[in-house]
Amino acid sequence: MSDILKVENLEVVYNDVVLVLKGLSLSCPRGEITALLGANGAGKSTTLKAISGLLETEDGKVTDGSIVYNDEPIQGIIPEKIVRKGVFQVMEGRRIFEDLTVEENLKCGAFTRPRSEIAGSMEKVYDYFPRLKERRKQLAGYMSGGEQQMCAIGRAIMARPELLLLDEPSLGLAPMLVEEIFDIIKKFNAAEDVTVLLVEQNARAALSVAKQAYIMENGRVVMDGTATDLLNNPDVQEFYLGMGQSGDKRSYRDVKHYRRRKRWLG
Amino acid sequence: MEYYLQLIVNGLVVGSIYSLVALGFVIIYKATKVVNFAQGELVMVGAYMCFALTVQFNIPFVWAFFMTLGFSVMLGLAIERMVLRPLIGEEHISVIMVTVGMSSILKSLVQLFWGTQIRVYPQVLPSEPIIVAGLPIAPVYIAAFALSLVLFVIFSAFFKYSRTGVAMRATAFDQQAAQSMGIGIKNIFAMSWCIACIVSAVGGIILGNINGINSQLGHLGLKVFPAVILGGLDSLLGAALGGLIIGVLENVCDGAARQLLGLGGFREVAAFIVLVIILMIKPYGLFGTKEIERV
Amino acid sequence: MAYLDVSDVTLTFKGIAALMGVSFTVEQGTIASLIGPNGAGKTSMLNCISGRYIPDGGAAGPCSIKLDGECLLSMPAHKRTELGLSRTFQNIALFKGLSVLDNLMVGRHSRMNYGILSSIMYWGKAVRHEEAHRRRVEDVIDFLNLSPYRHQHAGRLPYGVQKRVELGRALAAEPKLILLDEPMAGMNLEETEDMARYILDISEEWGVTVLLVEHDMGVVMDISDKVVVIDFGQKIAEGSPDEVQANKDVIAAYLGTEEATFTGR
Amino acid sequence: GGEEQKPAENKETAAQAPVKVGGLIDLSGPTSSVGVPYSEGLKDAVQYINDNGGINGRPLEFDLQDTAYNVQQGLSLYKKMVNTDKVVCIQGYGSAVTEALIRNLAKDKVPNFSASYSAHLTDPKKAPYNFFIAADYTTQLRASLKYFRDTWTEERAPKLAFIYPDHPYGLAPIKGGKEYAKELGFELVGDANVSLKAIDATTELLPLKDTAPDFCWIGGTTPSTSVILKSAKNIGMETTFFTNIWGSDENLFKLAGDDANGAYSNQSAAVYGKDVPGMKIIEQYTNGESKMTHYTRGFVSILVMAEGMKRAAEKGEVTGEAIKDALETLRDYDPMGLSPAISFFPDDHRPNMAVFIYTVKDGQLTFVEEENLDRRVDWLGH
Amino acid sequence: MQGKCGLFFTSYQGEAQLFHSGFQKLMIGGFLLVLLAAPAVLNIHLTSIMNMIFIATIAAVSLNLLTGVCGQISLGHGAFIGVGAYAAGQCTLHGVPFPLAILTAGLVTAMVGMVFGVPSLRLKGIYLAIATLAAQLVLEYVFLHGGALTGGSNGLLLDPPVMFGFVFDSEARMYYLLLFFAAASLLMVSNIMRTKYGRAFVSIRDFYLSAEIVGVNLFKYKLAAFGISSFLAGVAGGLWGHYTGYISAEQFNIGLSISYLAMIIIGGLGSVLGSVFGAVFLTLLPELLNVISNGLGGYFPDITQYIVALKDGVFGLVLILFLIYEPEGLAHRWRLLKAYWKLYPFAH
Ligand SMILES: Nc1ncnc2c1ncn2[C@@H]1O[C@H](COP(=O)(O)OP(=O)(O)OP(=O)(O)O)[C@@H](O)[C@H]1O
Ligand SMILES: Nc1ncnc2c1ncn2[C@@H]1O[C@H](COP(=O)(O)OP(=O)(O)OP(=O)(O)O)[C@@H](O)[C@H]1O
Ligand SMILES: [Mg+2]
Ligand SMILES: [Mg+2]
Repeated sequence: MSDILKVENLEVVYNDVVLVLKGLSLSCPRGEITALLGANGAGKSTTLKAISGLLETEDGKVTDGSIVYNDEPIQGIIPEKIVRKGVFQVMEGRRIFEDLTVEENLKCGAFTRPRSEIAGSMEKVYDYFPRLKERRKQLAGYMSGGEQQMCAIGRAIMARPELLLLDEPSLGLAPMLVEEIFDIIKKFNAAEDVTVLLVEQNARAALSVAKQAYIMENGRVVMDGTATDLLNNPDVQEFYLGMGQSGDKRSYRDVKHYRRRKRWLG
Repeated sequence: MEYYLQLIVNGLVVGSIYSLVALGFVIIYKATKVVNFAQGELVMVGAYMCFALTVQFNIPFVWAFFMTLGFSVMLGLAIERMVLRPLIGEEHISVIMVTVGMSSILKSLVQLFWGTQIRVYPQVLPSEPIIVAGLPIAPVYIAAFALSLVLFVIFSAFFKYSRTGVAMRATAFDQQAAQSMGIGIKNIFAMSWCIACIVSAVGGIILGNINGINSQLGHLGLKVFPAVILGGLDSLLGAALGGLIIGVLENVCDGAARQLLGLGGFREVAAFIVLVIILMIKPYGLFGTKEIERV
Repeated sequence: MAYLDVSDVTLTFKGIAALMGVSFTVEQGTIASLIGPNGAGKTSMLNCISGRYIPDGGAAGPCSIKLDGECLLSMPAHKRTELGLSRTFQNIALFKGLSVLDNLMVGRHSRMNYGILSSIMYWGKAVRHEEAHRRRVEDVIDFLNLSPYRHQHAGRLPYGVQKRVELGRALAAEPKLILLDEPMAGMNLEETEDMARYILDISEEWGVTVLLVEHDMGVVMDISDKVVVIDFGQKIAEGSPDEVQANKDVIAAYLGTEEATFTGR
Repeated sequence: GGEEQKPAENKETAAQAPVKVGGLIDLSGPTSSVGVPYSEGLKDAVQYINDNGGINGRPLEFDLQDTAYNVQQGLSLYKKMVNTDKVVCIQGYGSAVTEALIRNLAKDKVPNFSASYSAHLTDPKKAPYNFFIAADYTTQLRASLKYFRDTWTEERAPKLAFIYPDHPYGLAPIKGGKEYAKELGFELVGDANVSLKAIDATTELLPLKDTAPDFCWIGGTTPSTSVILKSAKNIGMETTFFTNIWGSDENLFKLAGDDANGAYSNQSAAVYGKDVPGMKIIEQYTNGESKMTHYTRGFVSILVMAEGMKRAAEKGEVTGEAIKDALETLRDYDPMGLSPAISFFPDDHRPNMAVFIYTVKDGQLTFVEEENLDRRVDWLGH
Repeated sequence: MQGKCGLFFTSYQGEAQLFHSGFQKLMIGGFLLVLLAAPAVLNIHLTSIMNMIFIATIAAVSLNLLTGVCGQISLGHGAFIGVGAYAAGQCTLHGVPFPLAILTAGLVTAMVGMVFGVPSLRLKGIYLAIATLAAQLVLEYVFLHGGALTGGSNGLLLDPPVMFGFVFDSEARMYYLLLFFAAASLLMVSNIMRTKYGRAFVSIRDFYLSAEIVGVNLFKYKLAAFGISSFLAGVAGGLWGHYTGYISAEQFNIGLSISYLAMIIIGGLGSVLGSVFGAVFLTLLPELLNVISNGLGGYFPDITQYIVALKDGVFGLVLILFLIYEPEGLAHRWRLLKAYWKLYPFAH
């Protein structure tokens, strides 16, 4: 089974000074969901931006390594070209166009698609998110966080990507919605056989949908394997799933004043 | 009372010019969130270009007209590429000042090529006035009026229904997000500046037919602010109506001030005073969209 | 009598109702959580309490929001701070142009009272106050382990730290009641644990009353003494974490499954 | 005039130290469209003086600078010229800068020939070192009023209206003009303000039209005049318009076309091609390329200054003070017919009380007559 | 407040001081001495340029407080300067002693500024900018139609300032007067910026919503910003009027407001030092251009008119280049330089 995306020892520098990715490698098997976990500032978003080409607008540069998509290198290509190749990123923090209506937001999602498709795709989005249909004519800016997240993912659906890059889709969502969204991601992945690279803080939710996962710490992959392996890995359990030694969830009340920080041996 | 009626009609007449220029202004703002202090100068450059082609190279007007449009496209591209692209995503005041800088550059270029003396246009429109409400009106103004109406309709539709138009608005709001949608923001910006330059050039040509042109034509840019702000920066309807309203306001306030208070030269300030009052009641103008502030 | 007393608050945005007759109380020194689906109106509620929004009816009629018996609605937002109310925001709202230190100093704004003249001269009262308040701020900095960032511009800090600075700014105002809007959002487990620890300390050591809005059920259920659940602008449950977790409506509207408490992390 | 000197003399005298003159002209900004031709007149005249023996052998050195309609710029340039470059005389231009300089001039004892012809500059008590070579605005207005009164045939009193921009320059002559108009028995029927930037004046003219004035003064610039004429035509306002020297020039026909016909225009200098000795020289220096009257006035301004300098040189040192005193001895000095004869008195800097009255006929300024008023003391400075 | 490397504070007060290291104090002291000695060596023209710089500095720093620090864009600052000029002028014309006249000018302008600042409570960004533009035009109108109060179209002629019998009637004497006022206003603004007012202003600029929640009274502080800024503008105007000796409406037009904005942009928004840099730079620029154009004019006499045409353009060009390549202004460049020297020779 082939990998649709292959990232090999990627190095990314911001403003020519901050080295953020230090030789990161990962690959996404076609048609699967791959999760990318890691602490704040580890470089998850940066990785996605490097793939989708959005780094340039942030004065970031790929200084080394390669990004191969469908067997062709795509680093250094401008974002809109990459989108046309079928790679679509849902950015961290929704980034919806607040003074456009929901419908117009979705239209933008389909910018690279033929006009004929739009109506159809939009119906599909409304099937996934009935909530959006009610609010289609409302300014997106006035919707609550959850509704906005739906809109953001809706835009991705409109774009009919081959490879979907999701950056923290569960950010600020209610538990039920988290599940709902992840279900939809799963459905979407299955129905359209879209490959998904999923960045998450919510390790449990991510691992529950992902086939395999990578864990990164400041700019490097420090661990990878199938979701099930990771779920059973004691380190992961302690530092990403918050379980005590006994294996059950540890209470936040009991977290001690002094703080421990596990250093991974990468 | 007939006096005031005439004031109003005449106000509409002059206002139609403001509307025309204002539209160009709003198009830029809607598509790039740039507050363009160089609008007047764009108009001026367009006017001079057409002047040069028709008078100095005596090319037939129709050709000259289209060549001017072509030139405007190039100008738009140049401005976007050289001046505004580097400032993508800077704060309000920086962008304002960059257009201010642009305006003085354009001004000086015009002075460089055409000097400061007054230049006169070939009359392309008939000069026989048409009577409206007992007030004779030069065809130029009718043309301006019609033109701004057409532009208004076209661009309202464009921004609302066409995918490019929507994309423009999206880009104006969040460039990076727009990029992630596969929208080529550079093209978008270039395109919107071209459009704006074309609209301005047309405005300039019409202006040139009113009282010739000189290196001070750019002042009109200042007069247009009340119009766009009154209407609401991002509203085409606002620009169109705002222009007319300001035109009327100027006239009526000026007339009233002279009749009732015996004040002269009130025209210049009248519009602005009324504007501020209206803004205090509607901070985003009559039709401007309120910026969304959620915490 | 309850410390924070919210009774029958209604808020509508041109027709759309964000809150419909919501009432609840928070006892002094406790941690209360306000939870509910996205768009339920949690942030709107905080906005009403902190004075960003004015509930329908405003100060007229029976006072719908009381703090320690005083009616909040009759006073503007900045006055409420003097009364001992402060908050953090769902999306970070720091003063990017100011250093962490100055952000916290602004936090103390409502506690400083010296005039423009002495400020212009930087002389007399101004100097004394500045120094005194600086000491208080340093306490907060130590408490939140912000010392390494003291002089850095807030805008350039990592996400997690910014959240902490915002908490610090709220604390600097010496609040009696602090409103926290999703302080854990977007944080990894470790930072979440730290944040939880801070909140507990604030409540236990500083004796500050806390009203917490959070989607991380793990945290909410562990640290709060009381949970209020709203959905579509209406209160659907109120009680101890265990009661709420068991409440059918809450599960249907918000938690989804019992497991949900666990999806927090 | 020393214009008959033979080239032979220049050679030996060229070596001598030049007489420095500073030029503070608006070469850019709102007033530059006339400032530029005016400055050309200055430059050519300087050239002419130097070609003809300069100031008794010493060449004029003319340092032309752009004041850009900006008082600060003007002041700063002035200080440099006077203190660093040690100019002995200034050729000024706009009203703002001229007004701002009055005191410095008196302090530094440097004469200034301005092109701002405000009456109060002619009172040595107020502005001892200010000179100019055209009748002041008020006098110009009075002169044409006199002319119209004299040529008025009907029984009833002629009706008069004033149109002017709400601007120092526009307001300057109005008060004095109105007084004299009453004195002459005009009936004043109304005022209107038309901005210099106006693109249409219908609104302002409508009320005037109802008062049906026989004569209408337009104080403004050529573009605003043209706007007024067009709007007047547009609303069918029948009256005789007349303007001052800035209010109409050769551009008027270009701008207003036929609508300009019948309007009167005050000029203080000969229009290009007029058959006077000075014009021959100008034609030679501009090799036949037609110039506006502003050019001619610039030319005259230099001639008069040079005359003063020559007289000063004959007495001795050419200092600003000496030039002033010398100028105040001028009596009916004729700048080769380019403008009415000029005299200055220690207590009266009015160059003359005369204007050339021109009328616009099918695309030309045609000379009507030279109107002369008597030098009334009560008019000095008003 | 950048992180100080190699600099330690034993007291919070020490840290709050304007100039930290003894070296810094030394530099400042030396610089002041140079300034005091300057008129002895400078010729009158250069001295007059310095004087213009001092006035521009006061104006720029005051605008910077309002626009750079508090984030309220003002296109009416030129007119506020004018108000000060006329107010001070009227005072001295009516025999009020000069220092008092300047003070009055400041207060009057502060009043006017606050009145025109009221819209800022509802208007933001460009909408406010246009409201201040309205202020500019309205005030210009008043200047022109103020009758006796403003001398209408003729403007006002003023005598050189007199203080305690001492007449400031030469460039050099003016120099010291203006130097004093400039230094004083810089100190004043620096003080504001390190106390609660300054912080409140910045908080309004950066995030007025949370500023309000933190306890900043937007109404009070926005008006305060307008008031203080206008006060200084009034002082600058008063000095200007008495320095040039002539006040007229055109002097205080929109162009002036624009050039002050340009100063603070080029110098650095929100930076006291930046205001100085901006004032110096933009006052020298035209002088520089004059020098150049004269130089060239010497070689090709006919190009003067082209150079004149280009001057405006050069201003625009400089402005744009700064915005593109030095968006944080000269002050920022200066900071980098200082940081470099601090670490020298270990800088990399
Ligand atoms: N535009 C930028 N310029 C400079 N540094 C940046 C920029 N964007 C990110 N960084 C830095 O790069 C590092 C990684 O950032 P990134 O956003 O990829 O982390 P992340 O894993 O996505 O964290 P989070 O979970 O908070 O989203 C962080 O230390 C951040 O400070
Ligand atoms: N300023 C506003 N104008 C119009 N509608 C608003 C405004 N603020 C909030 N709303 C609406 O009120 C409802 C509640 O919004 P609110 O932000 O309080 O939800 P929330 O409970 O905080 O959701 P989340 O958990 O996603 O933050 C939403 O439907 C939102 O669209
Ligand atoms: Mg991220
Ligand atoms: Mg919320």
